[in-house]
Amino acid sequence: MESSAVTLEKNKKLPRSSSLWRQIARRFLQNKMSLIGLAFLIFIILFSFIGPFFSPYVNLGVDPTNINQSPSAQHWLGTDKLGRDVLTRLMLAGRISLLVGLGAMVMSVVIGGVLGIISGFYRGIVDQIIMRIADVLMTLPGLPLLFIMAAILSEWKVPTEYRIYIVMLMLSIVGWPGLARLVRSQILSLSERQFMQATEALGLRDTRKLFKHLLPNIIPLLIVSGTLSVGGAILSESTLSFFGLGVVPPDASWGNMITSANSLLDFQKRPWLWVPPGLAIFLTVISINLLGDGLRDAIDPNMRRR
Amino acid sequence: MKGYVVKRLFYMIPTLFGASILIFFLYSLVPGNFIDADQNLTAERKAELYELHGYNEPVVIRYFIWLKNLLKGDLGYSLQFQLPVGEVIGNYIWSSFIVALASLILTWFIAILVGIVSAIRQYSIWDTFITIIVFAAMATPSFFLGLVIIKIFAVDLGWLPAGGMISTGSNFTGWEYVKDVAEHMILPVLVLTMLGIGGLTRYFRTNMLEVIKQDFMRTARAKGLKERVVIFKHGLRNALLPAITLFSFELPALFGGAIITEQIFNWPGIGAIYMQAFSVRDYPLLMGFTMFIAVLTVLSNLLADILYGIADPRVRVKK
Amino acid sequence: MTNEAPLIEVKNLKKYFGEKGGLFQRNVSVVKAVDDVSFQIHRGETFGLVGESGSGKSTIGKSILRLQSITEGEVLFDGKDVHKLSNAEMRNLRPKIQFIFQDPYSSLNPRIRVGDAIGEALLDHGLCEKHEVASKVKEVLEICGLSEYHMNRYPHEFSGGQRQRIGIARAIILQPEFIVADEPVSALDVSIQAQIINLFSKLQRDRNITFLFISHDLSVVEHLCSRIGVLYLGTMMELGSREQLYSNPLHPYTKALLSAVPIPDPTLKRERIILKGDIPNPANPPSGCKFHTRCPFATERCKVEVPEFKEVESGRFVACHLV
Amino acid sequence: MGNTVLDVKNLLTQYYTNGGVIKAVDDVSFSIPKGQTVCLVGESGCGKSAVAMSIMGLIDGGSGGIKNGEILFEGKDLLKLKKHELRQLRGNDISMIFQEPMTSLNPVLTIGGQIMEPLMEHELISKKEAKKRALELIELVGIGRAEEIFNSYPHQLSGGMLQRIMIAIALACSPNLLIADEPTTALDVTIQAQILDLLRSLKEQRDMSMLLITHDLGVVAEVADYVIVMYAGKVIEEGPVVELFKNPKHPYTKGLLKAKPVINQRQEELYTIAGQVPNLATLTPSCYFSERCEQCMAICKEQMPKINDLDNGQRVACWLYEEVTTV
Repeated sequence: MESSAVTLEKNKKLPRSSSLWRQIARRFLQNKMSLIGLAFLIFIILFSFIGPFFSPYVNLGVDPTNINQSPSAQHWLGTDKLGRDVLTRLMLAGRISLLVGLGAMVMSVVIGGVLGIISGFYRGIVDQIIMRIADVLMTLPGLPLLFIMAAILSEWKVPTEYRIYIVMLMLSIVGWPGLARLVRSQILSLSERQFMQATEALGLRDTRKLFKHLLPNIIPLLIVSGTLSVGGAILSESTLSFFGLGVVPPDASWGNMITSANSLLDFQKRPWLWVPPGLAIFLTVISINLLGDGLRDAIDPNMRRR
Repeated sequence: MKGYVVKRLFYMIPTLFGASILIFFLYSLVPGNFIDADQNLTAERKAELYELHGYNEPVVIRYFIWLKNLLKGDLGYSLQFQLPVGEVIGNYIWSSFIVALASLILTWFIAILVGIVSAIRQYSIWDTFITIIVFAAMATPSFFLGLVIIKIFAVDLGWLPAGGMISTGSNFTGWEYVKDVAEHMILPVLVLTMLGIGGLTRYFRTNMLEVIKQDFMRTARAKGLKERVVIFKHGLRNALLPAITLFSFELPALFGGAIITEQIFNWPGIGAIYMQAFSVRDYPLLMGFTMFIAVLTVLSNLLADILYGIADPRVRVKK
Repeated sequence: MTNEAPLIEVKNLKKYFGEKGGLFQRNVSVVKAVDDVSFQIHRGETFGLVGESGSGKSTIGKSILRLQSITEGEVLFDGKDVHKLSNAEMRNLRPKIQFIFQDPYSSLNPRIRVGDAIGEALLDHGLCEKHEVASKVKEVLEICGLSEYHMNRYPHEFSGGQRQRIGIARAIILQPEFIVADEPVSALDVSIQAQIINLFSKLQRDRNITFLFISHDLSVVEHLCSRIGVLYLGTMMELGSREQLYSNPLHPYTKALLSAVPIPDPTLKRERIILKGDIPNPANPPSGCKFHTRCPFATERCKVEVPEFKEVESGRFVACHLV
Repeated sequence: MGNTVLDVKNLLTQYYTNGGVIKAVDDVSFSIPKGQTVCLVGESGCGKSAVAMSIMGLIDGGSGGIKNGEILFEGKDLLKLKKHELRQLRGNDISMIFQEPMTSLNPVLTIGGQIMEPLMEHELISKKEAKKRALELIELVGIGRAEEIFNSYPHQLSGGMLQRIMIAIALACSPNLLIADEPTTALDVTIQAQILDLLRSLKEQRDMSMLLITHDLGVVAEVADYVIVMYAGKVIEEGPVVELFKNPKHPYTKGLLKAKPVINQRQEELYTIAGQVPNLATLTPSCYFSERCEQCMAICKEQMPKINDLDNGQRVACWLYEEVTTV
C-alpha cells in the first residue's frame, strides 16, 4: 500500500515549474494601468535623456534676441526670459528631476533597508537606538526639516553642480525612517513564520538565514516601496526647487522652472513657461505610482496594505 | 487605561528630547542669524545684541538654556515680531486651523464615501475612475495645483479671490465677514484636501476590501440583514477602526502642508509666518514652530491611540 | 523499560510567558504555559504528548529543542543540559535533534527551491561535500515518497501532504537521533493523513529515530506512540504506555478525553462523559488540581491541594487525589 | 413530499479561480426530510461548503455562481426568489453556523446586539422584547450568566462559548432548517462533544432539520440520520447512516473509513488511498476517483458513472455496481 503511494507520487506530472519571478512578470503584464504607467515612464526617460540630442537648441542656451516667445513651429513650447527653448529645458530638467528622484530612492532604500534589517534581525539595544532615531525624524514635520537642511546647505555655498547630490541626500534623510520601519516590521513578521523557525531548528548560520532566507523575502517589498518613493522624492524635490531651496539655476529642474510663475506677468500671460513642467511632474509621478502599484499587486497579491 | 496613558506619556519623553536636540542643532548649524542679516545695525549694536541673545555662549550651553525655557513653556522671543514666540503662534494658528479643519472634514467625508463605494464595487468602471482620480491627486505637486486653480478660478474666470483671507480694503462685519472669509478659504481648502485625499481614500478602500472578506460579514448576511446594514453597521465600523490612527499623521501633516498652500494663497497663517521667519532668519520663531509641530505630532499619536482604545472593544477591555 | 539511560530527560520544566506592564507595573499577568513537567524519552521509542489548546504541548516541544528559552528546569539530551550549551555547541548539536512543523504551508520558505531547502543544512553544517548534496537529497526524497524530479520546484507547486513530506525529508537528511513532530498531520485530510502516518511508521522501523510526537488527536497518537503523556493547562495529568492509557485510563481527564473522541461507528453505544464548562484561561488557572473545575469527581481537597504526580505502577504516573 | 424540507436538484455551482472556472458542485441532488439530520462528508475542496453557500445564496457574484438546478425549500425554488425574498428567509427559516466561531462574530459589537439583530430584522419586535428573547437564547444554549454575556464582546469569550452564541443567533427565529458547516472543527475535543450534544438535543426539542457538513466520519456517525459522501464536486455515495458505515460501497468511502485511525482499534499499518485529490480545473469525463482507485477499470477512465439506487436504500455512483443494478 505504501509503495503504491510512492510510485503514484513519482509518476504524477506536476505543472511546468515556473519561478516566482516569472509568475510575477505574468501577473504584472495582466495589469493594464501599470503597463500604461511603465510605457509612459519609458517615454519620459527617453524624452529627457535622448530627447536633447535631437534638439537644435541644446548648446545655444541664452539667446537675447528671442526672449519670451510664445509657442511656435521653431519653439514648440516657446522660449523663456533669457530666450532659451522651453522644450529643450524641459528635457534637461527632466534628467535632473529623474536623477534626483532615483538617487534619493537608492539612498533611502540602502539606508532604510540596512538599518531596518539590522533592527529587525538583531533586535535588542541596536534596534532600540535605530528605532528611536527614526521616531525622532518622523516626529519632525518633513517639509520644515527639508527647508532647514536646504538653508544650511545654501549658506554653505555648495557649488551648484554638487547641489543635486545634496538634495538627494536630504530627501533620503527624510525618507529612510519610514522604510526602515517597514522593513523591520516585515522582518519581525517573517520571523514569526514557521520557515524562519525552521532555519533555527536546522541550526543554520546567521549569514545564511539573513541572505538566503530573509533577504529574498524582503526584496519585493524594497522594490515596491522603492518605486513608490521615487515619485515622492520627485515631488519633494520640485517643492524645494520651487521655493529656491533645491536645485538652483542655471541647472534646470521641473520644480525651479515653475518658479517663473512667481512673476505676475509670466503667471498670467505666459503659461507655457510654468504649465509644461508642472504637467511633466504630474505625469511622471502618476506613471511611477501606477507602476509601483502594479508591481505590488504582481509581487504579492496579499501585500495590498496601505 | 489610565496606566496605559501614563506609560505612553513616558515614552514621549525621549522622542521629544531627541527632537529638541535635532531641532536646536540643525538651526544652530544654519550660518547667519537675525543680527547678521540686518544690514542697518552698527558693529557695537551687533555686539550688544549678540550678548543680549546669548550668541556668545557655546552651542551646548545655549541648547540647555533653550531647553530650560522650553520646559517652562517659553518657546523664546521672536526677533522679527518682537513678541514671545508662543504669542506669535497663538495669533496665527487659528487662521491655519480653520483651513486645516475644513479640509480635514472634507477629506474624511469624501474618502470614506468614495472608499466604501469603490470597495463594494471593486473592479467596476467607477472603481477604475476613482482610482485614476486618486492617483492624479497623489501625483500633483500642491504648489503647482494651487497655481493652476488660481489661474483658472481666480484669474481667468474671476469667480473667487486669488489670495488673502479677506478682501483688501473691505470692512465687513457679521455674516458678510464670514462669507468673505469663506470665499477666500475655498481654494486653499481645495488644494489641502487634494493633498490628503489620495492616501486616505486608498487606505479606506483597502481596509474596506479586507473587512468585506471577513467571516463576520458572511454571518451578517446569513442572518438575513439588509445589505445596507451589513455594509454600514458591520463593515464600516471595522474599517474605520484602523483609520483612527491615521488622525495622528493627519493633523501635523496639514500644518506642514499649510506652509505651501499659505505661501501660494497668501493666507495669513502659521505656515506663511514660518516662510517669512525663514527669510529673515528669526530662529526662535522657527525653532518654536518646529518644536510645536513635533509636540503636536507626538500628542496626536497619543490621542489616536487613546481614541483607538476607546473605539475598539478588544483594546478597551484589555487595558 | 530498559535500564539504558534515557535519550531525553525533562526535569521540572517551567515556561512562563509574562505580559510586562511597562515602567511601574511588572508582569501584570503570567501565563504558565508549562508548569513543572517531567518525563523521559527512551532511545528508539516514540513518545506522545496529547492535550487540548492551552495545554502547553507545543511549548514543551520547542523548549526541548531550545527553539525557545525556558523559565526553570532542565532538558537533558544524552546527559547534556541543552539550555546550558554555548551557541557554538548548540549549533553542533542541531543536526542531531530535528523539528517537524505543523503547518505545511508556512514551514517552507516560498522563495527557496525544494532541493535547496532540504540540502542546505547539510552544506551549512559541512556534513557532506557539495557534489554529494544532490544525491543525498534525492535519497531522502525517495524515502519520503517524492522523487528527484521535485527538486527544482518551489513549495507553492506542492499540495499540503507533499509539503509535509518535504518537511520530513528536510529533517531526516541530517540523520538525526531525535525528532520532535508538532501536530504534523493535523492540517491534512484523512486520506493524506494516513499516508503521512504510515511514513512515520516506516521511519520508526527503518531508521531507529527517537520521536516526540505532539498531537491533539488521540487516535493518531495511539497509532504511532508507545508511551504517552496527557497534558492539561501546562501540567502532566497522566503518563503511561499506550496499552495502559487507552485500555485503562486512570485520570478523570484522560477518561473524558477518550470518551469525547467521536468514533466512526453509528451502532456503537458508549457511556460518554461530557465535561462541563470551558478549558480555563491559562493566565488564570484554577487552584489546587487544575482540572477540578470540570472534573465530575472533584472534592473539596481537589480545590486546594495540588495532587502529586506519582507512580502508581511501573512506568505509570497519575496526578490525581482519587487514584 | 410534504415531509421534505429541502430538495436540491441537479445543482451546479461554479467558482472562478486563477486556474480557470471550476465546478465546485457538479450536478448534485439530495433532499432533507423534516426533523432529520443529513450529513455531507468529504475532504477539503470536495464542494461540501459550496453546497451550503449555494443554498444560503451567499456566493459572491464576483467569485462564482449557481449555473443550474433547483433548490426547493418547503416547495419554493430559492433560485427563483427575488433578492429581498431570499434575504427574508435567511436567518429566519434557514440559518447557518460556521467553522470559525472566533472570526464569525463581529469584534466591535456586543454579543447581545448580535443576537438581537435577526430578531429585530425578521420578527419586527421591539428592542426590549428582543433583549428578553436574546437572554433566553443565551440560557438555551447552555451558558449561564446571560446578562453578563449579553454585554460582552466576542474576544472575551472562548471558542466553545462563541460557537454556542452562533447557535443562539441561528436559532433566534426558530428556523426549520439549520445548516452547520464544520461547526466543531476548530474546537477542542471535549468542547466538540459538548457542542454536538447541544446540537443534537436542540434539534430534537425543536423538530428542526439539519444539514451538517463535516470531514470527520466520527462526527457523522454520532449525529447523522442520512449521509452523503462527496468527492470532487460529485455525490459518489449516499445512504442511511447505519447501512453506509456497515457496508460502504464506493471504493472511496471504503478507503476513507479504513484510512482513519480509530481509538482502541489500532492496526500496525493504516490503509491509504494513494495519490491526492484531482485538480478541479482539469477534470475530464471519467470517474473522478479513478486515478486513485485500486479497482479502476477501463470504463472508469472514459465515462462518468451515474448515481444508482441499491436495494437497501443506499445510492452509489460507481461502475462496479452498474451491472448489479441492471441484472
